[in-house]
Amino acid sequence: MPRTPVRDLVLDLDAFEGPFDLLLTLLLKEELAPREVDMAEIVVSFVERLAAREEVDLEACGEFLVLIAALLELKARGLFPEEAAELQELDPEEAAEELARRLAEYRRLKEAARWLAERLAGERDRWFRLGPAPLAPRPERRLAPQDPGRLAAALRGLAQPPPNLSLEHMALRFPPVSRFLERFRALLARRRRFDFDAEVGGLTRVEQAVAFLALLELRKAGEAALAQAAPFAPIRVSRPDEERTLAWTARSA
Amino acid sequence: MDRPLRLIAANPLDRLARTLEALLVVASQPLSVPELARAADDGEERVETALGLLRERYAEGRSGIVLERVAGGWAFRASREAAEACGRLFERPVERGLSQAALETLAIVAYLGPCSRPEIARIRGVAADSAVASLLERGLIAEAGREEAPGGAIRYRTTPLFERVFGLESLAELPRLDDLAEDAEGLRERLLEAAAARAS
Amino acid sequence: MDRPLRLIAANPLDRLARTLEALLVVASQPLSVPELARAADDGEERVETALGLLRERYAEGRSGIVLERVAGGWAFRASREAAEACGRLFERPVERGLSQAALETLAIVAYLGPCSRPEIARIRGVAADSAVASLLERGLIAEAGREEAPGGAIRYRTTPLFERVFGLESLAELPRLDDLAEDAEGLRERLLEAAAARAS
Repeated sequence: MPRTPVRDLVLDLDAFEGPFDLLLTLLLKEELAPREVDMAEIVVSFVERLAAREEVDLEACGEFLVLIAALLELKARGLFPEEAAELQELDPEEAAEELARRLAEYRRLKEAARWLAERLAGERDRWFRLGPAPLAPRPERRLAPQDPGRLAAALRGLAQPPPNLSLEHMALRFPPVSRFLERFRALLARRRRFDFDAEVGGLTRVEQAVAFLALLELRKAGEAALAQAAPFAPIRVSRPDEERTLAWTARSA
Repeated sequence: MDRPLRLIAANPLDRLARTLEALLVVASQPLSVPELARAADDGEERVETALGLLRERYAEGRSGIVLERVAGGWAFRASREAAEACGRLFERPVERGLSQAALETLAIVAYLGPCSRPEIARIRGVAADSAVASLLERGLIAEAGREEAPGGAIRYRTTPLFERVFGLESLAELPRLDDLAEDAEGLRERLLEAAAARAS
Repeated sequence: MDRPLRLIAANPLDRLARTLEALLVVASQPLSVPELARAADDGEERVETALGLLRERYAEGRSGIVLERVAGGWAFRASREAAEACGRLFERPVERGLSQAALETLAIVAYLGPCSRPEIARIRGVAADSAVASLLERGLIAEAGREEAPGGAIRYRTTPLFERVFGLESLAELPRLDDLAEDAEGLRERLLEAAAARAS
């Protein structure tokens, strides 16, 4: 069966041009913000690539789905960090709708920004004077009598702490991938293998997603081997020399 | 230029037109019809008529000075024909090096304004501080009060300079957001095409 | 105006004249002949000739725009005929109030005593440049030396005009803020704390 290695998928996006695995590396190293990447374009490229093949490469499809889902979650969280908690309160359907609504809003505003950029380019040959004319009279400004109470009110406003300052969005910021890289490296230094699900069990979904990306990074760098008895079964992480050929092996990220 | 106003010199409209020329050549920003009428001490309708005359006279191709309707008023600018010469002598400090982040922030303020930094950050998904600072410094946005709550964040709106730089008569000239979002449809088509190619 | 340049339309001098019109209407300072020649990419002599044409065209009594030779070169100005109208344009109506930005900045300077721009910016959470510039222009604040450190920033204080506008005999008559702090130093700390909380 001809393989369609996901990592070789060559992308040509606005923000990035090159193979998929380089894109992943840049995202993981936080050298590229997920919001800069057009995920839909990636999906379209992948589907086009599949369309060009004789057979469906199920393994590649599975790998791709896992990766794109993780990236989408990363991107969604990045777009709405402070609302992630609210979204979790909603039932999945409502949350999906809300997320879709906000993504559409962001997308429309990106379009608006593009329109402004084009407009600006079209107006490049329109020149006008900024500031006063060389020989214009100098304007004089006069102010009606003012109430000193407004000064006191302005200062009172500035002395107010912000309303119910919530640090929630700080907590919801993405933990850096590096944190999990270090943690997993340390674990593997102490133990020959560990169970990923047990290790991240107590974490939030966002942290789990980042932890998973860290795992893929370790696998790619050859620092860890991953094994899973069946789809959705616990993922076992081991030192690279411990790799066993089990039913489903996550290949390179 | 080729429509000598002298023919109507007996008509005081000619004098009004000259007054408007004078006002427009010294003004530092576009002047609205009421502003022109008040300064010229004349009626708004007559001002409109005189502006019509001047618009023909100061038209692209006829004169190096062009009268345009922009940012809710009227203003002189250089003709497009002279753009190259202007580029050799002047700079464009307002729009030079406007970043993608600044453009997105500008779009948000233009469409949703007045809005605050936290609101902009929520929509863009990243802090908007440096983009807001750069737009403020360029004079494309300005403060527009604070959010209602005590200690509320400062809100921003776009300025007349924004409309002038982008050549807009008013914010109403911005295209509707719905008209811009054709992308989803295009995307769907490409997916369908890919599927059809696969099936064949 | 009554010497239609169209008669010499075949002559590129007409085009040069239009280019000069464009340059002069965009300039915020008088332009010298060498500057005009460089921008128009033409010879200085031809520029002088074209300026001669324009000077006739934009002459007192013929047009509201008058081309004038001044110390630094050439510039457009408003005709004397329109002086009264220009006076009305620049004589601003008495302003009823100050913007929130100006009010906050003024309150900080009035209550805390001489403050620098960076200090005002820290308390307000936004750059203070334009608010300070506008208050300076209005004469409500004035420079009051520099901060102690070498290269220290300029500090500002309120002016006698400020006291007049706010109906105060002296700064001691400002409404008391005892509930916030006992003295200016305490107030400063309180404001900086609130600003730090807002910024987090």
